[in-house]
Amino acid sequence: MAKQTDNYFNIDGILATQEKIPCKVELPIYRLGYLDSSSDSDDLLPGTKLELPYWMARGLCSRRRHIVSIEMPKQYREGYREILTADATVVDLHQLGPYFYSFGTDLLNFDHPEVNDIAKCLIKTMQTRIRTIMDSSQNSFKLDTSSITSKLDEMEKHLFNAGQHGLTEFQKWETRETEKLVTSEMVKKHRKRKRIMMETS
Amino acid sequence: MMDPAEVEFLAEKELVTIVPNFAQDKIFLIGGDIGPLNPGLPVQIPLWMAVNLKQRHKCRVVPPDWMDVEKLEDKKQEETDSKFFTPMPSKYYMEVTQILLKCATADIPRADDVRTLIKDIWDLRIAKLRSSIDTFIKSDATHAKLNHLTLMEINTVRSFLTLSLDQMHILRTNLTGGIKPTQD
Amino acid sequence: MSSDTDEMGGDTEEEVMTAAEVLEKLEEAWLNEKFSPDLLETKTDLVECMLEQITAMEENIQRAKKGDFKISIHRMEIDRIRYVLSSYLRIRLKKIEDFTAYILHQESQRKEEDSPLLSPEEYKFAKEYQTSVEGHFNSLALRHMPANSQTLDHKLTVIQPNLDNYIFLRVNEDTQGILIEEETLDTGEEIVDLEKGDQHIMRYRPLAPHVASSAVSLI
Amino acid sequence: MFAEKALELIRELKRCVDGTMSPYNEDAVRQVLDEMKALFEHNQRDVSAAVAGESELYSSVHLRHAGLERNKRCLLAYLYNRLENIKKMRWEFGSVLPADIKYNLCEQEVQWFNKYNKMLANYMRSIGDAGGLDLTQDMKPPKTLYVEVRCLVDHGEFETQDGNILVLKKNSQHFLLRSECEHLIRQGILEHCVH
Repeated sequence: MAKQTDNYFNIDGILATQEKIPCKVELPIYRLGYLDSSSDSDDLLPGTKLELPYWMARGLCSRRRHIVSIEMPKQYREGYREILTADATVVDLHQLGPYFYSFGTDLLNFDHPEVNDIAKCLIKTMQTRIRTIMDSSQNSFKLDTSSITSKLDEMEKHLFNAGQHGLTEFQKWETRETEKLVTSEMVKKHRKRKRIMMETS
Repeated sequence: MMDPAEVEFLAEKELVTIVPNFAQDKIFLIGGDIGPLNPGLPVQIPLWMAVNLKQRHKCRVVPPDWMDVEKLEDKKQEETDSKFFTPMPSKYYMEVTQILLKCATADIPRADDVRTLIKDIWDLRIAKLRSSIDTFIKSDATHAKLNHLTLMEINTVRSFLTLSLDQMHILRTNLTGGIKPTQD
Repeated sequence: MSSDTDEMGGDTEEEVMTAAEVLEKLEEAWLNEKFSPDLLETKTDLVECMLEQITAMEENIQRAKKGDFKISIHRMEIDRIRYVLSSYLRIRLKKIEDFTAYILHQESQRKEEDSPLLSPEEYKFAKEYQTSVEGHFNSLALRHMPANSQTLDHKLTVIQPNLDNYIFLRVNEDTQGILIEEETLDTGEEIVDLEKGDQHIMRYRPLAPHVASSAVSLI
Repeated sequence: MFAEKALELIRELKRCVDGTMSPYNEDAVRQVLDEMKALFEHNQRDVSAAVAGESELYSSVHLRHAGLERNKRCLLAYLYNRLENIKKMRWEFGSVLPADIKYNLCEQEVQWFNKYNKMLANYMRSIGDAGGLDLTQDMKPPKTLYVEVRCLVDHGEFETQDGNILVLKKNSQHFLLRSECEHLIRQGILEHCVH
């Protein structure tokens, strides 16, 4: 298995494969015209351009099938790749798709001339951004980190949380908080919610 | 993945020297024999047991050799001067300090200075660790040697570092063109 | 008060270990299991031996004079060992739940002479667990689906541990020629020698056999 | 678009805060199954026609097939992730679920919880030869044998390991073996007092 999100039951994996890809219909697709909301035609006719989620495009465009042809989504095209190469640290990856790396990796499954450049760009982007993610997750304990985390893609957020968790656990240990046996997190949250519900009802 | 309390649990197996104020025949523990204990005679026992005896006022703790202000000052200097991680006198230096300073402060000369020095050394090493992580990930290297890093140090960055490298590996595999089975 | 079953008898060629050595092995197995992405061979012997030691010690404590100084020390040691045992078995149970189908498949492919992956109790649990989850899918979803969708396609749904996960390790025995990176288009193959006492971070896959043989320990 | 309802189920999971359980969305599940049925029936019609010569219909067949598979993945993922959550609750709350959480499960989920409870208990009982090992205890490395605790609620009588009966009254303080009160602390009945 290549990545965690490829796991059949993985929520992020399902959401990442929902990201849209610009497609052009190559062979007529009869009686499914309603998939193109901009047209009243009963069928999807060759030449029609529409955006389809990755999972759908993948079923129609592969080595065996060319029912549609695809274009790379703009955030992976040369223009954006140049911006990322120039300075990836300032880019809002959350906005470019909350699953920038995962979706980007999925796109490499298509037979497309740009895939090699995209693959290189993904690596470079992560290499450039890792220091900021690490430092902010390690230094900004108790500070407001939302300005940083709001610009992270889902995978980076995961890394950020891992970094911050490592730090907070260590700090809890340093202050001997870990010696205290505590109520399980779920029970605590459940109590709190119940209290709020009782107070507001 | 690993709770610092678990790292401490491992550190509690370290032997420390105590001077008991009571007599006790050999104790046959599952993990090995302890003692005998004689009043006034130094003896080595596991840290977890030393803490228990100390709490019951049954012993005095002899600080480990390295828990000494002058030695720690030298160590701090060495760590500052070196680009690499220097070997620590105990692989559980942080945990042992933390535990002994809590339960046996009076037995440790200049306890406050010891605490500060250990913390300084820790901070120096963690700063080094962070910049080496950055260099490592940027370098395209696929593995690294980490001699002299202690378990507690590793543990503070464990998830972050392993998850980052896992991700880098996936991205690198993309590049070398492994065709994956589709799953949509 | 002494631990009376101080030795664990093995099969013909196995060495006889003291209880202290068994405990050490168990602790090593615990950490390896904690950090390895896949399920390691079951160490049923170690677990059972330590449980027997605990039971025997508890009986000794019952017989000891109340207020004997040693009692609390023995009890503390029992608590510590019980922690390692429970944590070890919990980690295994979690992996069994996460990778049930994969693990049961591995176990069914195992050669007669290989050590079992699961203890008999774990095997029973894995089977029941798999049946219950698939039964649940079936009753709420699969049997209400169109005819050609009613089965689970194991090729798609089996969750496998990611053996390419990175791990930290300490070398116990010099080990030469670990192929850590296969030859690819861009790079040549990469081989490292592991020297006793060194610590490394690398992918788990090429190390799996050396964890099993105790040449390296995961940390 | 295909599989919209199915995606809603997945979004619902993504929104679900740790420690909560959203109500089983029976309605959406039924709609997903209905959509699958419709896709399947259309495909059957088109496949027959395609076999009879209208091979240009295969494009639609492929597309609907992708929709079927997508719906299936989302629906099973919905069930799977809810089971994961239910399982976690077994470890955190114990063998009895709080009523408001149980209320949000469907009947089959309640049955599955009971099954899981039972197989877990059987497994734990079968460890070793001397009555088993409770894996829901010893969740943290032990520090001391005894712990000082304060009751957060009126809990009633409690029998200690050595046979004494204590009354756990709200705000009363006790000195107990860690191993015998860890569960009560985890469930928020006792609070561990550390000085």
